[in-house]
Amino acid sequence: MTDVAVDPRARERFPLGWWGVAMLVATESALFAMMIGAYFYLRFKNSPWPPAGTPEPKVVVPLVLLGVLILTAWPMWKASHSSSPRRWLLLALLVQSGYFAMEVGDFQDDLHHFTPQQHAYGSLYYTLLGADHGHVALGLLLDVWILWKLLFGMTEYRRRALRGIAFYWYAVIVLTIAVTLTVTSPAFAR
Amino acid sequence: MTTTVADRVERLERQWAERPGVLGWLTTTDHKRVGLLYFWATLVFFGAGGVEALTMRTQLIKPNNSLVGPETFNQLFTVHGMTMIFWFIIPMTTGAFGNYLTPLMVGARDMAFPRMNALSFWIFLASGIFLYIGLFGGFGPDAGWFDYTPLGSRLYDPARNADFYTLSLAFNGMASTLTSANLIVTILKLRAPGMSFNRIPLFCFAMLAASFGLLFALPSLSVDLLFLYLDRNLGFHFFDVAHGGSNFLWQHLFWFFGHPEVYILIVPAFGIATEIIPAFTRRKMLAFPLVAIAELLVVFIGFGVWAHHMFATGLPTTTLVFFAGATSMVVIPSTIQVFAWSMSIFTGTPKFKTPLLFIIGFIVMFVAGGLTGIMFLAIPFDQQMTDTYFVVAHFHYIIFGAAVFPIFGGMYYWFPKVTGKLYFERPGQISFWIIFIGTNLLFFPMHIVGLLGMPRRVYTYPGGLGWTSYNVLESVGGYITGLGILVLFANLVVSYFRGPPSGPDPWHGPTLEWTIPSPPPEYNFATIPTVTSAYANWTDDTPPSLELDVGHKQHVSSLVDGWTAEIADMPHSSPWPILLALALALLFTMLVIDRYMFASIFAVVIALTLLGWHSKEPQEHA
Amino acid sequence: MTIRRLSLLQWIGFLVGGPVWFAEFLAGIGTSQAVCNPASGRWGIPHDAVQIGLMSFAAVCVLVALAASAIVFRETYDVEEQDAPPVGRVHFFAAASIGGNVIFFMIILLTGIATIVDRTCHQA
Amino acid sequence: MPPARLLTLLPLLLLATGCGSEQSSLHPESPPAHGIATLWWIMLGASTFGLAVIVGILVAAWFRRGSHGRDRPGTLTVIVLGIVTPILVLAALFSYSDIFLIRGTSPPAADAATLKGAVSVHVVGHQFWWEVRYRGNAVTANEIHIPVRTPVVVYVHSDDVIHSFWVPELNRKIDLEPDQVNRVELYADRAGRYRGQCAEFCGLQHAHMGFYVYADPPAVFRRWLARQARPATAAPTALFMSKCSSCHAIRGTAAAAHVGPDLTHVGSRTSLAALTLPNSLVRMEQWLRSPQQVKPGALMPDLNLTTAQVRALARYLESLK
Repeated sequence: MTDVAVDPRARERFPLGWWGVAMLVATESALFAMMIGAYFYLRFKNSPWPPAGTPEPKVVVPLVLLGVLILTAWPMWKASHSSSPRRWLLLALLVQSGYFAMEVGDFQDDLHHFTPQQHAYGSLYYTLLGADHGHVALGLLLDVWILWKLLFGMTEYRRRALRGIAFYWYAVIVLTIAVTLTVTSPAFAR
Repeated sequence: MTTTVADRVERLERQWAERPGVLGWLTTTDHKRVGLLYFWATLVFFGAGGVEALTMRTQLIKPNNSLVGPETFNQLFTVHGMTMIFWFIIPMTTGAFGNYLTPLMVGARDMAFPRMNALSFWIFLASGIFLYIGLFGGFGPDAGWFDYTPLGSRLYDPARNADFYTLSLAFNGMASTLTSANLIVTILKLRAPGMSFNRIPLFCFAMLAASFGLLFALPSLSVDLLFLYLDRNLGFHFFDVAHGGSNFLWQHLFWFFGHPEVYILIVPAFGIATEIIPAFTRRKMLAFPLVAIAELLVVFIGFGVWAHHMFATGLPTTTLVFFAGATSMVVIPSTIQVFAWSMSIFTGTPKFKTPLLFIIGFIVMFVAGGLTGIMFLAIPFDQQMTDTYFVVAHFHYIIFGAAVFPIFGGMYYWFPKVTGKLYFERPGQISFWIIFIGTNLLFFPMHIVGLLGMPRRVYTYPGGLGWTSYNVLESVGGYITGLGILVLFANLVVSYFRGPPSGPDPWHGPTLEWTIPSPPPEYNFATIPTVTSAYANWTDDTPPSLELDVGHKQHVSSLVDGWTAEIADMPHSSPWPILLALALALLFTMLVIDRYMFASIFAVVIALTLLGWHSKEPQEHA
Repeated sequence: MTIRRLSLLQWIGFLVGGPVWFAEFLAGIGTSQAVCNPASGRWGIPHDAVQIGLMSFAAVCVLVALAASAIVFRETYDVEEQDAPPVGRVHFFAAASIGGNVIFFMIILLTGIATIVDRTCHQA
Repeated sequence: MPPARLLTLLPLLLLATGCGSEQSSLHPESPPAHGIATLWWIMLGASTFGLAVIVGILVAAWFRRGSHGRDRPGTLTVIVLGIVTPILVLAALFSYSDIFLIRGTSPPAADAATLKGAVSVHVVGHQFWWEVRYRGNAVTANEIHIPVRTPVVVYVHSDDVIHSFWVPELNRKIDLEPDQVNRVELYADRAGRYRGQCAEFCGLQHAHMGFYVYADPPAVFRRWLARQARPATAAPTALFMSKCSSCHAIRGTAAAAHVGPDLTHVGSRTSLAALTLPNSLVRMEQWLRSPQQVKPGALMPDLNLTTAQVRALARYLESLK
């Protein structure tokens, strides 16, 4: 076995898995950028926005929930940097699932008032939120998976996976900020 | 502890050996095997696209011809376009050439994510089969490769044709995304020690550019396809003017992907040219930094020209000039490279072997097609000539002349490396001349019929408008081109069985792949080289190199300057990629016949497959 | 100049021009589309004023990046393309960035002038 | 035969002499088309020169292939010919075409003031034919008449998919969008017949969606317009009412549907089915017998008429001059 000294001049030390997640995040961000672009493009063409008969988007609840989600970045960071990540991960998971449950409830509640089949506004509103919630759900699954893995102790592989998952969550938070501000924008500027 | 070279190699052979037989190919994660799988699969699709093209040329050989009806013809030109772009050129350049050569050139033992690499191939293959099942089932996409709404919407395309369009492209897009992510991380992180950014071979810069292009352009297409699928099957209104939607939205989203796509098609060809030219002119590329940045800039600025496909849609001039301006300046990176190539040949010591002939043919065709491309920055001229055969001529000069010629040249150039045999030179040169004459006879008259007013995508045309004779020439040129391609592959096949052994380095090529045996062993490099130049095979100094001979070890370098950052464990062959691709194929099949219940079941299957995929950790493989 | 400072300047030269151009490009299109579409047209956005602002800001940024890469290029003039990092890499990026920034500057200039000179929202 | 009728034959005589019978962007017959054609010839010249330079370098390389001399310098050539020169040329081309030339090819402003008195035509695209409406109630299909040497604004719009309105000899093309009404100016230097065709792929019969633009002397144009505005000369037969009236209109009668072309003066037109067939009694019979054989995929169904019915209908329709 030949042991190779890591070169001290190599300052950037992210593991390959982290770079893989970075690629995913890059392409997903482009995906959301396109949807948000489509949202404002159609808004340029339609007034009133939302169309007559469609309720204004809720503002307070989504923004509060958004704040809660942003806070979960802290336990995720702790989990990916501490030697005993399970506690932190569990905390994050609980809050995130709470957020997810509330949002899904909201989503279904909206569907009672207007549907994506009525107007392009609805189509965009539900597609944007649906895509975002989908990414949150994926994050939750990743949390559960790594938590389950960690029950059998910590390995180098799992430490890297944890870093990747934490990074994914930071990205999800940023995307959620963008999406939430987009769908609530009609309330700020008519 | 000290080990002799012999038993170190012997140990590597043992540790990196692939499973024997078919099972080995189905579960392989070796980038060379995956590359070869890509190569053969894309050739099949190339053949299909070629047959479609020749059928269309035969239909158009005389006015009011009735060989195929409009229904067939529309499917033919749509599927021809989709096949050549998404199932031939992209997978051939990034999938086959990129996969096989990139790790060899940066001094890596595999791609950064070997299993993901295999996955991307199986997804690609499944998506192609999916599309052709649609075509042979009579549901081939038939609204053009850019499938404008409302023609592609449920009202005007009531059958499943457009569903096969959306789903097959979305499916195929996954494969391209995975490959490009893999290539990016490989080039950024798996370089040999000492390979700082200014020492990356230009081919890898091209791969980097193409991969970043795909990574950021494909999402736009995916969103577009998602919107269209929802519109068609769930009654959404993204593209429905009556309900606040817009057909311009489809066009913007499509071309935001579609134009970078065109540059993504040719940039790898630039990369191949920048490898072949030094090898056959015995000189380093002129203006190395400018050529490198040019390859990146072509794709980057390519993101700013999309609406030059929409100059005739009646958008305001104040918007369109942005795209016209970017279109004018996106030419500069190409002119830089054209003069760098031709001046390198001029100031070097050229040996006009077959690969270099194809590159010269490529330069001529690319300049011709590029010059007609420049004309489209003139909005009034574009509005006159768009959607005519003039455009067809332009982009075939670019896509066949500029993208496919270097692919052929690359096949000849790397044939000895992949097979260990030499191809036969004389038939190679003959194949070049037949293809060169054929393509020009095929595509040049299209300029003229375009100027004479012949629109594209017509399944027939009236006589008496002065179009007939040119169409005859085009069809004849088409047959000649087909013949030339047959000669080319016949030559390669015969050479594979009868060719003399080539040895590791028949051309004295500049880059790392020529420092190892041909065909390369599974582990590529017995010892990881330390490089001091982008032309590593030409630097005669023998710097200390790295011995990684226990387990599946891989050198990971720092992002910019290529210092050793860590030694990573690489996974070995795995059955999960092909299983996952299969599950995805079933999922998409359920979507196209809208059985959403079954679709969700297969989604669960996919999740379970992923669990299995990650049940074993790389360390445990060794 | 220290290699650290050179490296910093080199990254400014390499990384500023492109994103600034693309941002200006998207903002310019967004503005003209906002002004020329039925609903958003009523927001009363002053088209030419915004475009002039965008163009001049972007042009200045790109010129700064161009200057940075030019300085680095002169400082490392005698370095060879293939020399060892960091100085070899710094020289490489500086040479490349000069070309890139010139192109970005030209795009910003041409598109900005044209969009201001043209009749706002006139159908092409 | 009244002199007016003779004058309407003038375009056909011009056709006989060959001019204006094509669809070629290289035979411009209007100022904007001339501007574009001139630009084309300029760009062609410059491009030929550019291509010649590259080919010259490569040919020279072939001739000096024997001579050894590794790594001769050439970077300066790359910078001068590869960056400086093209930037100057392209900036010039961009400014000339997209700031100046475009003013001639883009339509006049939309506001009515500039259009007062100007002739305007509304063209609606359908799969796979052109509906042409004039001020007043003149409606026709697949042929547009304009007064010669007079600017005419054409308002284009689509009722179904995207089409593209293109008369290469008179002006650039413009798309027919469901989203918005677009405009293009038609102006003809010389009286004559100009061929146009749908340029945006629009479905099965995209290939057979042509039309003619007739540039007539103003007097002839006015007479033509007046006659087209009149109601039909003959009341529809019962056969027509039962077989055709669910889709086609004949103004001044009970047949008022607007699915297919308005047939009020179909007999006066020179072509059938958007330039698929020349208009004559025989061709009309052929078309009525089996539209789906003549133009497969057209929205006009096979009506399974008896030979007698076909002959009767054709004779009636041809009588609608």
